[in-house]
Amino acid sequence: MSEWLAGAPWMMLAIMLPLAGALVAFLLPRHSALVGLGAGLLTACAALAVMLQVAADGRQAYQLGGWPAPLGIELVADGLSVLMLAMTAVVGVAVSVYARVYLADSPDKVRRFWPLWLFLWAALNALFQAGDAFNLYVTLELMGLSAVALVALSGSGPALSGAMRYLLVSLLGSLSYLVGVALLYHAYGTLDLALLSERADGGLQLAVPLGAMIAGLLLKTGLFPFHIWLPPAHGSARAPVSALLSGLVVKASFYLLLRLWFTFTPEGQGVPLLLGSLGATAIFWGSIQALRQKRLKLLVAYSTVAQLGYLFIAFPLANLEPALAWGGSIYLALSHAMAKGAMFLAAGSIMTQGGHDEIDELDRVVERMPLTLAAFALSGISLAGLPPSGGFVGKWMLLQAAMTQGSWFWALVIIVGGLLTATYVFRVLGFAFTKSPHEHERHDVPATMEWTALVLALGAVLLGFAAPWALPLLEGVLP
Amino acid sequence: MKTRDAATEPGLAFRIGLALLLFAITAGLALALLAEPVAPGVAGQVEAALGDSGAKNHVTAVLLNFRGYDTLLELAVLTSALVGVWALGVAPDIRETTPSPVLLGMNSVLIPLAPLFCAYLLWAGASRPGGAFQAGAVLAAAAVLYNISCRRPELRLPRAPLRPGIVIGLGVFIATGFGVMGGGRAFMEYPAGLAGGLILLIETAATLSIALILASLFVGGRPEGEP
Amino acid sequence: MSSGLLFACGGLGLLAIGLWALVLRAHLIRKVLAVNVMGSGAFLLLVGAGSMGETGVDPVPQAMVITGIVVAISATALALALVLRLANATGKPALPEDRERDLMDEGGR
Amino acid sequence: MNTGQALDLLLVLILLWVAWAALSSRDLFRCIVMFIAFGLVLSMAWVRLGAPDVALAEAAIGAGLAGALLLATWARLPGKTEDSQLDAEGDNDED
Repeated sequence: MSEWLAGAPWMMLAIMLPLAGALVAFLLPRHSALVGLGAGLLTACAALAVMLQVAADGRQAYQLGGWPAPLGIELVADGLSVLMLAMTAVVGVAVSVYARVYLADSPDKVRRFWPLWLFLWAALNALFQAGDAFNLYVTLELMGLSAVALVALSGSGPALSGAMRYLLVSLLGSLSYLVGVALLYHAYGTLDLALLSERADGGLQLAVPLGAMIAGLLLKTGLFPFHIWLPPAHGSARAPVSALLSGLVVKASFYLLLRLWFTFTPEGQGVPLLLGSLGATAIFWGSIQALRQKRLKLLVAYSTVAQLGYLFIAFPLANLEPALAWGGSIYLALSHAMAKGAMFLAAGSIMTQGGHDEIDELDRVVERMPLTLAAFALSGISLAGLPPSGGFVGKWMLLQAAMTQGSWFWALVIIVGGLLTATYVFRVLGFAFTKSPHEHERHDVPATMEWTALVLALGAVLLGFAAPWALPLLEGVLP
Repeated sequence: MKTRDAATEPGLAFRIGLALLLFAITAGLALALLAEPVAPGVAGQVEAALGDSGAKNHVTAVLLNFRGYDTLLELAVLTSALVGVWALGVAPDIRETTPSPVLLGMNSVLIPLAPLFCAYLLWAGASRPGGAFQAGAVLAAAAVLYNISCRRPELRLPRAPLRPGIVIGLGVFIATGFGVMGGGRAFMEYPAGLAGGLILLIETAATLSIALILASLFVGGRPEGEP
Repeated sequence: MSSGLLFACGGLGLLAIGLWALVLRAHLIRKVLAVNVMGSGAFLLLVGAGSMGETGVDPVPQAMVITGIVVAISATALALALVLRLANATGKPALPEDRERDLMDEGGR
Repeated sequence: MNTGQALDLLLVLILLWVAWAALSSRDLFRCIVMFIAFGLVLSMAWVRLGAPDVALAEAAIGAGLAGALLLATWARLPGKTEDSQLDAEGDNDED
């Protein structure tokens, strides 16, 4: 098995397969769905192969063009990379299957969706395996442009303005990152992250570029108060696109932030405390805004703002309990990707069925779409952090990290945030069980759409059981 | 002059705050820029490996060989932008206007010269300043001028080979990357003797795609009749 | 003062000017111009700072900037296409929150 | 300070001034023209930095094509008068 695995350069294939797929899907517009689905499945296989390689033999590197760093560019995959690759593969396949059916009624949109989504997939896989600071900039831009184009795909006024704002924010974030890269190369003479990690020795020469890069990535991740662009963009895109954006794209910039943090291990408690406080504010602000929304997709989008806040709680806790804090944060990112993906897909099914997504007009949707509602409820369970879901594992680890060092404030934030999450999830469920006084049009929803969302949501719940296998992958990655 | 609505414009306090913030950011960046010591870059390594790269121009060697993967992804960025622009809809109407005689006269000289200049840049790129991106841009500029001067729909960009032409740059890049594998070579590891020829092949295909993509971006949307 | 440092400082100035305009201007074409000026600032910083250390020119920052220029034109083209669609859909080339603001567009003649 | 450095300083100052003009003129058409000029000054800066490859790319893409794109978009914006047209770039009087 491991010989067969070692025989092919899976890391490179996980990037080149979707890229080639995007080209073919663009070249053959009439067969783009078939090409896209095929390339997506192959990509997912390559990503899982990288995961098995890393699980068996530890960190992997691949020299592109045969030039070693710092002259050339190396691909690097460690435990953190492969968890992200696997997350992308699982959510990506589910969204691909869903999108094939969801977009089937508008052949125009199908033709445009697949090349863009495959470009995005290639960018994500390239980002998770990049070992070079400037190469990361290029992957960030490829990811940003294809994501923006996907948002604009819906063509509505709100989607266009959401896409435009998203594009400006995304470009500003990448530029801030690029300024950091320029200063790092100036000071240390290399772009290779591993070499930078050896050479960087603190002081202004490290602090300033790192600050610029982190600020840019916070903007792209949408941490409070940089979240303004997020709900309009995620809420106005087509459902599969929203699932990709909320599930994967914001995780990619968060991943890069963690990668930089682990590479340079900055000292001091001020910045971690600031990030943690912003995270706590995001949890409350996002949850309260989610509670106030009238439209289902906007509620789910604000829920993303809140859940992203959780990922940053790890920063102030990691000083004393790095394994628990970082592990919890990463596990939350994984389970949020699946749960939020499923939730947006379920919301898309509800919208297809009723032609609208007004929450208080859900009109006993439970009778017509029990599977979709089950998917919504299950992903809600994972978001709220109830056992045995992946969200539970992540929050429990963060909670443990907070309790063992007696940080009651952070523990309280985690618990109250979970309660707020449960409240907005139940608000939706409540209206799904009540009859609305108004009549609504009704459309049939293909079973594939309902089942895909349900399977993904089940995955988010069952992810809790995978923790004993997944978490050891992070050994040696965490500082 | 439009009348300014004081309520919607950012106020003086906001501007002062922004100015202070920008000053702080710039000062911070400047401090990092001035800090010592400064490490040498990888110029020395580029120089040492130049002989094996298949290009005499250092920048071309970095772009097409040492860091060719960056360039490959950059072509993907360019292509994805075009796919994104096409996804927004059909090209906006261009108003029928008569271009000025000056422009037409200029174009009759410039447009025939552009392919020549493009070929020179492409060929020169191996040893002197130039290369695929500059050459592609020159060709695209000619197409743009052509587009401006004859604005009748049937005279716009050629239609049939548009899609293949757009993907050929990235396609050849990826195909060459896979093609050289074997004999223990990595993706994009060009065999020493063949590197120069392969780089020229990649650059030629890239020039064509870059020109077509840039010109199509100028059109601002999907040409009518493209699915 | 080496010319590398001088141009790098110029790049910092461009970054500041661009960010100022990006925040304050409402017209989306102006915002796109601002991002492009910021991008040029970052590129100048990259090459300027890269040629401060030793004698001779480092080709790696130059290659990065050529990559960056192509990325910038891609982003600009997508942004401008979006501006046009948005202006056609809503009547104004501005984001919804800026629609009431002074767009400073007087037609040009 | 020798002649080369004086030239560099002058170039940086012009660059900053042109950038400011491109971002603050009340006339959008003028802004775009200034932005094209900015690209040309910048390509001179690349030459001074010993980066002729970048200078070529900047002049062709950064100034030329970006400028053409900007002018085309500007001309296609809704609410433009008939005489504000695309090929104003060929023979315009800069206000």
